[in-house]
Amino acid sequence: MTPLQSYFPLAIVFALAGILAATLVGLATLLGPRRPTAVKASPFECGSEPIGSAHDRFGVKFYVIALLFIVFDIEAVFIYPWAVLLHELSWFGYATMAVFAFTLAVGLAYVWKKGALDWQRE
Amino acid sequence: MATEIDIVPGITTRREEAQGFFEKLVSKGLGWARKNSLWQYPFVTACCGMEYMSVASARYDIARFGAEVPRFSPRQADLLLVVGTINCKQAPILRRIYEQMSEPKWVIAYGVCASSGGFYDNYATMQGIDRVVPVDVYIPGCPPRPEQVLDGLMLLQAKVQGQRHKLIDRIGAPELAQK
Amino acid sequence: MATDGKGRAGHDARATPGSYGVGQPRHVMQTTAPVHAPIDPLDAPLDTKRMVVNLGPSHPAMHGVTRAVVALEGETIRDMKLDIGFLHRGFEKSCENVTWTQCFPYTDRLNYVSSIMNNVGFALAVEKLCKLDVPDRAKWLRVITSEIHRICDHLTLVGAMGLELGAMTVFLYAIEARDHIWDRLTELCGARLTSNYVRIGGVSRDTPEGWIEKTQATLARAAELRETIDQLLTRNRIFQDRTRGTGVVSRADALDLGFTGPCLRASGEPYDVRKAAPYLTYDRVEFDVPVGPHGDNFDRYLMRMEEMRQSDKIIAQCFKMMEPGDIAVKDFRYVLPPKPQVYGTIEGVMAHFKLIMEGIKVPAGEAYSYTEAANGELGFYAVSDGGGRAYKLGLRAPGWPMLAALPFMTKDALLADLVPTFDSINMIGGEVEQ
Amino acid sequence: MAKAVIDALVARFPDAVYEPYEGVGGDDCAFVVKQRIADVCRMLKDDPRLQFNLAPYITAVDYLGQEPRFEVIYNCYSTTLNHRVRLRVKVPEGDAVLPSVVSVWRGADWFERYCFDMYGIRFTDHPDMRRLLMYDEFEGHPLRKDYPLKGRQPLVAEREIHDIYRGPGPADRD
Repeated sequence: MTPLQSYFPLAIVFALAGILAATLVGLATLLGPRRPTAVKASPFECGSEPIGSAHDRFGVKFYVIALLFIVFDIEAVFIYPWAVLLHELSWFGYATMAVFAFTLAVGLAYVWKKGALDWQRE
Repeated sequence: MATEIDIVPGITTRREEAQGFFEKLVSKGLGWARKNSLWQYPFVTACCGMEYMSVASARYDIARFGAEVPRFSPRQADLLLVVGTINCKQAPILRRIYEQMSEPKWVIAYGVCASSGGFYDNYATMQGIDRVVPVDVYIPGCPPRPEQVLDGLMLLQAKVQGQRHKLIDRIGAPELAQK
Repeated sequence: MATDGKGRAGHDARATPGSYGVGQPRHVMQTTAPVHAPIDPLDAPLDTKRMVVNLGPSHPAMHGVTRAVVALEGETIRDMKLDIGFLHRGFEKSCENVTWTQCFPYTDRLNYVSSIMNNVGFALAVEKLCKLDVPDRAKWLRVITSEIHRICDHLTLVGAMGLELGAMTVFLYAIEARDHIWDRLTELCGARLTSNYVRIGGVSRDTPEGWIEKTQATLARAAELRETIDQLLTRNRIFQDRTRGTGVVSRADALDLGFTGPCLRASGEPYDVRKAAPYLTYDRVEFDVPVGPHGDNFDRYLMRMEEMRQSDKIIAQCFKMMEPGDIAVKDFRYVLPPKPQVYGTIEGVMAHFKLIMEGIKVPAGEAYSYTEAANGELGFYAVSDGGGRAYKLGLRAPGWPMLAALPFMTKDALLADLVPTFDSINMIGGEVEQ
Repeated sequence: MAKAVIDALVARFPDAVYEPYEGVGGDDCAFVVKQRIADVCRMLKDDPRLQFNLAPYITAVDYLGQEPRFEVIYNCYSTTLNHRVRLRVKVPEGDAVLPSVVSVWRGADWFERYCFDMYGIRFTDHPDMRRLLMYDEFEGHPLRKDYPLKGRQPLVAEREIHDIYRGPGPADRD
């Protein structure tokens, strides 16, 4: 029972899920009649003429928040495997993670003081 | 924008016109599947909306016929349920939403005002939505009792079951006009 | 100079119907953020273009008949322009072309959630013109059915408010309670929703036997369901966060904007037409009027819940104090004679014929009658030229000034707060757009 | 019951407020000259003896055949002193324009737009004098007595309807 074979049931599950998803989406696209018209392609704005366009400039604060999220999310991802092996790594592992966490904490402090987190600026 | 009334719903022909045995089988199967999952776009405007609330709620449950979830986007709905009075200012809105619904689509005129303008025969009200959209089932009543609505829905299901559903049903894509 | 009714088919379909005036000065949407005083360039907020969103007529949150063109900055609403008229059914013009009694079905469909209240308001206006007093039992029946319909109206509002904030169960409870009540009204008036129960000079039908006991049982069941809704919603954290402190209207603003009814009382002004100018038999029943301190959406919701309890109290007293008697005034210039008289006597036939063919001869004059409908002060301004048809029937819809105040209430609010605010003023398309 | 209100108004504006009378059912009514309605309403709201703080219900009536033809009605109410008054303003068809009272009560905004939309009575210095209910492509004012009841002006090209009784024909021929 090589280590790989023990994962065989998992492969079956993924295969079945894939097939099921493919059939559902496939049947829908295959069987659905197509009558494309210009009006059908225009955006749906509750029945009125669409006004304004979706590609407008919006507040930069959304972009900043997205950036911060990615940085700290990656940090969380790194902590998971570290937490699993913490027992073997013992104090040396703890010290390295502390340094890693500290550098990010400095970044957070800077962002916080700079005011990028508070939402209502003016 | 199609100004002339030439928009004909995708499925109109009767099942008998399906030629081969295989096509008849497909029509029956697809008809059964589409009949039992008619997701409605509730185009609610007036008093019939209160009756629609009762029809969609626990007591006169519309979910027993597969029309459980109201879809508030015409892209995901296949039944346009026009509930209430449509006045002249609402007509272009109704027309546009009907055109933006994806095929296959059917229309129910729910209540007398949607079917024929009701007793509002005046300058403001459009005398029935069949002047702008092709209607499949008219439900009389002002407002119709929930039993009437369920009967109307069953009529539509019988109609859908009796229509010819083709397997691959494509009509050439005119240039998708970039606005 | 009358423009004939010929439609102009070839008009430009691209013109957005109804929102931007043709030829009139346009109310230009403010689409760029106001320029700030020059501060440290690094900190100056970048000039963001506002996103103009179309909360169109066919939208579940806008009850299908209002179009709000909203200018958004991120999530906050900076400017809103309301565009209504998508359910304008020509109520006044229709009522001017039918006899007085035939106006009742039109008044049913004004505030179609509590239709008897419109009937009572209209009947009181015409009776004020005719200087007609209604027998006692008819007054009691009018008060009972009005209060029952007030409960239906508040149940619908609470259900819809819960549904649109995500509480599906509350909606199902409210609609079930309302269905039970509608069964009783079907036995009394013949229709679930559009009752057409009141006539000029009285009511159309007396209570079927056993109706009162059944109604008391139904109202007890509805009260039980209402207490369940109360437990589910009133102390619900999400509901409180969404409604407390949003759509705030101060007392002075509410008066200046023309608020009446539960929304005005939620802002602290104890004005209730049933107490200020008691009509029918409201002076013989005792009930109290809830008044809220903050004037936000949560207070408006609490007003409705409390008013349902008061209506229960009123109906209980009415059932006790109502004695048997005739339900319409005995004057055949206003009320149809009973069938045996119509077939039996010549006067009956003449009275019946004239009433049906020409309508009630309301003496010439103009009168304004005001009653406390579920949403506020419902006023009917009736003008008669002595003929059998109304010369003018103006309607003061209680929801009208509140809808006009929506842009004021949601200024600088979040887009998500627009939903509970729009719900709590309970805009009913039928009465606002007549 | 609000005789004092009318007397106060007549005393304050002897030329503007004329013919006070007691309406049906005890309402107190008076006629007001078209140009002075805004000042009268301002006094109604600000005068401590009157305190008409609730926004009034404004409507219009088309007395076709009478001269002046239109009449604008202001039903005002005071919640603190609990009295009502009805002011009627005669407006000729020639220049159907009168000052707006939006500066006094913000709630009067839509009522005035309704009067313009339905009767064609304009209000000066009104923030947004546009049609309220009808669509902008609508010509004419529907609630005028000389506008046909069935004068439909459809926005969308309507389909031919084969009426069972009247046979095929244009959609709005009746």
